[in-house]
Amino acid sequence: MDQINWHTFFFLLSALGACTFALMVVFTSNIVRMAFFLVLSLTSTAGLFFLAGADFVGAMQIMIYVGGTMVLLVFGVMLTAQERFVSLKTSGGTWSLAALAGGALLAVLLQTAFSVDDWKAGDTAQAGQSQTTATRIGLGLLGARFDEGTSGYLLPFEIVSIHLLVVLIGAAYLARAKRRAKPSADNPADRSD
Amino acid sequence: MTNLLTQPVGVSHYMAVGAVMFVCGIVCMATKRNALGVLMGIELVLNGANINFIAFGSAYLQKDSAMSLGLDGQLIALFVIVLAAAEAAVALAIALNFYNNHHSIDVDRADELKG
Amino acid sequence: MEDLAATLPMLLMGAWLLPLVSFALIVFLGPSMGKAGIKAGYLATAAIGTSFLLSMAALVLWLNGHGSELGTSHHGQTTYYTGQWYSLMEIGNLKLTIGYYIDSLTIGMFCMVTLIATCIHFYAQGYMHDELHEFTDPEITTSDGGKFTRPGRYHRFFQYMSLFCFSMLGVVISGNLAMTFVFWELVGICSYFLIGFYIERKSACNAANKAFIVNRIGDFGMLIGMMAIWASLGTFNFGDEQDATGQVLRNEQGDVANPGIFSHVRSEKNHYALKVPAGMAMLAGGDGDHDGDHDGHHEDEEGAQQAEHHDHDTASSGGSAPAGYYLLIVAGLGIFCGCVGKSAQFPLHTWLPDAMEGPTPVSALVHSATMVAAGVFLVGRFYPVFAPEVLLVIASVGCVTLFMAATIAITATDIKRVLAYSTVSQLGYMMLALGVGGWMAGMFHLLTHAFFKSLLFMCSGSVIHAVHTNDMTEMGGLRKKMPYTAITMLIGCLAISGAGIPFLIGFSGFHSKDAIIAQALNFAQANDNPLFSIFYYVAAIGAAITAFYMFRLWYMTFAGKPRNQERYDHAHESPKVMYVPLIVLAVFAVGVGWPIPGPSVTNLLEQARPAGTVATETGAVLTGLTYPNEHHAHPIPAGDTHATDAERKRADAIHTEANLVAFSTALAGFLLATMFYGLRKIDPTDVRQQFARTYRFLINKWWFDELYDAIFVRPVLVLAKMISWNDRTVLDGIVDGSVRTVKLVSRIDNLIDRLLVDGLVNLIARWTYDIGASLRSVQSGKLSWYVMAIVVGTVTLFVMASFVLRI
Amino acid sequence: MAEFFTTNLIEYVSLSEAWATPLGYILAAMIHIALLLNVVAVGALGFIWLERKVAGRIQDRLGPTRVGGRFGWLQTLADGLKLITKEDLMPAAADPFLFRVAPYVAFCASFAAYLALPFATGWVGQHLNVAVFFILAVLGIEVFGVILAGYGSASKWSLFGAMREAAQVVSYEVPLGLCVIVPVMIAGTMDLIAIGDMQAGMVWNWFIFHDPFTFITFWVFFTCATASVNRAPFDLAEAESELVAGFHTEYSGLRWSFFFMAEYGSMFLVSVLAAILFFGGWNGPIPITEIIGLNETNGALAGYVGNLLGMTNLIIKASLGVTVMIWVRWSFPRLRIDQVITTCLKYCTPIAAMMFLGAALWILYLPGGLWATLRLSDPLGHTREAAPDQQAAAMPADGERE
Repeated sequence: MDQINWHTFFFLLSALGACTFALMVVFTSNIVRMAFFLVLSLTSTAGLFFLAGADFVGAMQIMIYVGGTMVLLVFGVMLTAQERFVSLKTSGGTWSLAALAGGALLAVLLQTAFSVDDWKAGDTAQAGQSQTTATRIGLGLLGARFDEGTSGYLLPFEIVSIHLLVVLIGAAYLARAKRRAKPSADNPADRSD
Repeated sequence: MTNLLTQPVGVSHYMAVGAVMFVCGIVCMATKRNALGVLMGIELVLNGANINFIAFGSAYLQKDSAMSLGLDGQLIALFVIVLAAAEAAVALAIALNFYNNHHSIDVDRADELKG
Repeated sequence: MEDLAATLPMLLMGAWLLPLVSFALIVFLGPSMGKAGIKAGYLATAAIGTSFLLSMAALVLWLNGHGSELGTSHHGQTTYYTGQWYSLMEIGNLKLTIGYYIDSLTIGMFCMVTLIATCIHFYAQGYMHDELHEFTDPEITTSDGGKFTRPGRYHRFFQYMSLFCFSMLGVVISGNLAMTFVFWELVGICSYFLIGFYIERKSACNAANKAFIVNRIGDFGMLIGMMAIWASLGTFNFGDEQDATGQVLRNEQGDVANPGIFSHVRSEKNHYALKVPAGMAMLAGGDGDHDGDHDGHHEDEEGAQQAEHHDHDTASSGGSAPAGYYLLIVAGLGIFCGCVGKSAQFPLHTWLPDAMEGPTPVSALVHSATMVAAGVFLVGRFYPVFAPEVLLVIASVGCVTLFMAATIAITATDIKRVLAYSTVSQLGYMMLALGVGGWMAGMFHLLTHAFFKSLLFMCSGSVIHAVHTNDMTEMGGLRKKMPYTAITMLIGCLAISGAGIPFLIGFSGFHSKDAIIAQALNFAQANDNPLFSIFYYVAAIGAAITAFYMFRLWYMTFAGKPRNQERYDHAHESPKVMYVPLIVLAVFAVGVGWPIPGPSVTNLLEQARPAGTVATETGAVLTGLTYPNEHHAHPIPAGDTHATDAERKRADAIHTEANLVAFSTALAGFLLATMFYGLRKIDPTDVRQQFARTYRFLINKWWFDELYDAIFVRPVLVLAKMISWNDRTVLDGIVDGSVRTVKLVSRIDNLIDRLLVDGLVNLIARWTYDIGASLRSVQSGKLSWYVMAIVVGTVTLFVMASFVLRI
Repeated sequence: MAEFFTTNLIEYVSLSEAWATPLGYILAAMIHIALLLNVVAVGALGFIWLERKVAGRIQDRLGPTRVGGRFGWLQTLADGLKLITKEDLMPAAADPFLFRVAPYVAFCASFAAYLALPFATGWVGQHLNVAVFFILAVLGIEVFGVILAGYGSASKWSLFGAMREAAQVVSYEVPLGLCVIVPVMIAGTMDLIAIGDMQAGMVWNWFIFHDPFTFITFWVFFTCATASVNRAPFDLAEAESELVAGFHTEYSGLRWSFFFMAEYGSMFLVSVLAAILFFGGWNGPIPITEIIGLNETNGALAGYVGNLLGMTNLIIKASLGVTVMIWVRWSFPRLRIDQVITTCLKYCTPIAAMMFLGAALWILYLPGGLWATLRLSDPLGHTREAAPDQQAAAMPADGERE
């Protein structure tokens, strides 16, 4: 019996987690459970990132996606979680059509994934000797790529910064409590803004 | 059939996982009626794409490590994550606004502009 | 030493930038700083006070590092530190940097400016308290006859004061001419703001404009000077480039690697004697390569002969002077032009008396101690570059200013105007001193004058604060009501008049004025030309007039009986925050000039003396012009081995004569004033009637304003009217005609548009509408359909790309 | 350690290598887990007792006195036994899956963060290059447990608590992250071991004394950390005066105690983090172990003893932090939710941002920090050879510690 490749073992573990929980996201109709499974799926994905040597991006994934975005999403879920919206049923026709289209896409993607021989196996024995990526990523974002001698991503970085600011303002503007001109008489709950 | 556990993994395996997540996201977007469910589908799609970026950026997932994207893969993944967060914030704001105006979170009810 | 090179710029930069920080804070947060911005005053005061402490620290460090060299006259290189903090831009050769040039003059000026400014800030907190609430301006009546009331502008006042201190310190510390110019202009704009502080008053508005515009005239000359220097020397830096430890950078030959302006003109190789720089000679058409061999004014005979020889060669380009010498003169005169404007010298002096429209602390800070001093300071800083001919011009201008302003001051009755003309006159003294070769004397007088003049201004402010008028004819007898103010003002008067015991000790003005008169005498003796004795006589007479009008002012204000009982009854001593600064300044006005051994002001300044300026020099164009060694106007210390016995004897004689003359003229002025106004033995009105013509001439300030009005203002107005007429009839006619044409064309165009273009557009629109109507059913509003459409589209594209197109 | 077990398993138990390797790894992992679990569980035991004693003293009571003889030091154990024996209740309307899983999520998140937390040079569950970042990230997951608990309980009190928690934690992650960046920026690495080692030496090498900005940053960090682990005065999620018990209203017994352990675990975690980031980690105010030679160069045993002392040092510092949190809890009234958010967005975030900027400029213009700069003008004659370790720190050596 061959030696078990531990990298592969952990990869399979994380991949299994990521895929299973992604599927559970699809097949759960309860929106809160969907969010929970999505968290697990994203955390497993972070594990995949760690295994691929991208520790900074993995930590980032956990911090921003799981700690930030998902909390935000769940927050939204709770704000809108009235009984009738928690589990919205979808018609069977939509399901079958979606399955058909998704299956076709999956087939195409998997065919592509395994079409190149060079991609089928890597040299994961090096996986243990990862080096710090955080410093190099930081430098890359600030415009210096010492590993390749090319210029980095300063402009995108700045654009993203501005973008985030705009998003922040925009989101605050969109979600602000609106003062309605005339509170509708038939729905007293409307006045609570 | 070779034992999967004893073989080193490669970009292909990552791409397969990415493909599954991507398709899950697509199906999620197509089948969920809850606006936030659609949003979760989008997150899945973005993550599926991110897995590919990371895989191609990894130094040891391909036979020829010179073919890897290097740090670019991680940097782009980083941008995707950040933009996804921004997108989520805006989408959430839109969803809440929608909920405020329609008293519903069902995206199929948002059809005032249909032809 | 190397520590000094690092710490001094740090300290002084702190002292320099703190007022800027205060300014910025007040600009953004001023109105919200406490009630009506009262904390702005605290902030500005704290900032300038800290600056003062930092300056003192710098002084202590300097004395610690260089104190051992004090008091020894040196003939070599001046000790200084220079460098740059920040490079604004580099275009080709042109480097604009924020740099520093620190010698003992810089540090002395820093201490003086920050100390006086601190006192004035304290003082202003009391003086400006009216601005803390709604302020009703007594001098303005609105169009409906009512009083004009506006919100207080306390914080704005301190905001400008802070900016002003920053600018002034910038001028002092600046390490290159370009930076000097920037801060020079900043000083100008600050004075514009401050003079026009009561912006609603027409007179203040006019005065501010006048100050600004008159200064621009001078600055235009300064720009010419800068251009001449940059075009020929290619550098703006004063000093030579240094390394981090304050050592001058040298190339392999041991020469200075990157010389500054001073080294260009007075190079080390040439024993610091004045020499036309190679760049200037080349620019003037001379042969730059041979310059070092032939040009220059060597003291030795051989050099002189060679120079003469060279003169014949280039007779066509440079007359009797070496090539480029005129360029040197142009540069010097240009820079001096700026100083004329800023220091209110003849003929640009008219703005300073009008500038008294600003609040009194402003007058004290801006128009006595610092801003006008900037001009003199720059002359002093730039001294190595001035050719003897330029110095003669400086001396003449200073001499005229000195005399003219002093005579006007005799007749003025506005207390602040007397002081203003006195300032102009004293600035004239400084220019005169610099112009006759008394670098030390001029700088010394600059420092001492700053103290007693700001003191005098603040005292006058205190008086004005008490009686609410500027007019001395309504004052009198105030010394009983305002003892502190009266005594401190008396000290100021004694100081400015140069009271003291001959050969021994006296108020600060005694020592500085004595030095000026001695050097003027020295200069007169060194030149055979009797014309040059005028400087000496005017200086001596000026001293008498100064004493006269100062004591006239004091007697009219404080002595005798009240002339206006109502104002007298309301008068009161100023609050503590106002008179304590007076006392502080009075102490300095008394003692700042004392020739104590060791770290006295003179010894400190002597350390900053530009290299080579003690040597005897002669002019190249006016060959009869000789500049004697300034040290030879004072008793030469026994240790100085360079001096001959004859020189020693002559120096002692000059010293004795100057001392006696200074003392006796001042005494004469004082006695005369006492006769007129103190004891009332002579009635001034009699004298006035007797010399009615002269009196009218003086009271109208030598008709200068009227002269400028006739020469410059009126022609401009007439020209403007003509241009206005041209605009309205000719240009407007053309414009109206073209409008009519355009209207016609556009009507035709309109027809084309509606028929042809609109028809086409409508057609396309109809097509688009039809297509849209047929496509509307696709937009179902179902998100899932859209998603699936995207997926199906992607898969189709992929299948097409890989199986059909086989990319 | 895994290699040690593997070789021993092959040698003494005569297992084949195919089995020995995984077993070795599993054994090593279990030992690590057991050690860390002890820190969390025993720590929580101690801190709950401490909390009760301190609270008692602050309120002029004695606190627990009886159980376990003097001082009631076994009180927590007795409580724990009681909690284990309690009935595990669940509301009928609750979402059973989420209700059950929520406590584990909270506890696992808190516990998982310990994975990357070093206790001395090399004493760490898993040495990560981005340890600081990892800890913050994993700690952020803890909020999920709270939110799921709040939602799954189907109780409006719980839901309110969960909503507050969500808003609060997401907001406070921003200033917390900014504060952490300041020492990370000074150290030039996110590796906690490297950060700790960089502060070795005398007390002024601690990052809190590096410059005025880090000094202020620490206080902001501590405030935000208090808020992000839900301690009073920021414990809006369980505000018992308004929300009964907030998100854990419906919990009882062992599940409830998991929340409790998670809270105390997180408290201790952020305190350790603060100690490492600002207070020199396992380095004492005076480098005694270094002076008497208790380090690896003098043999493994010396290194072990030195590390043990360092760990004790670190735990004492962190316990002080926890004590301060307890002290604060019993001294201050709870804030309103709007005040909590105001504190974060209007005060902590801008201050942290300014400190970040200030520290960055400080590093840029005063290389070597305050002390190195002061030493420049030191009258005793230290020259201006500013901190060579600073340059060494810019590029940390990786992967050679373990």
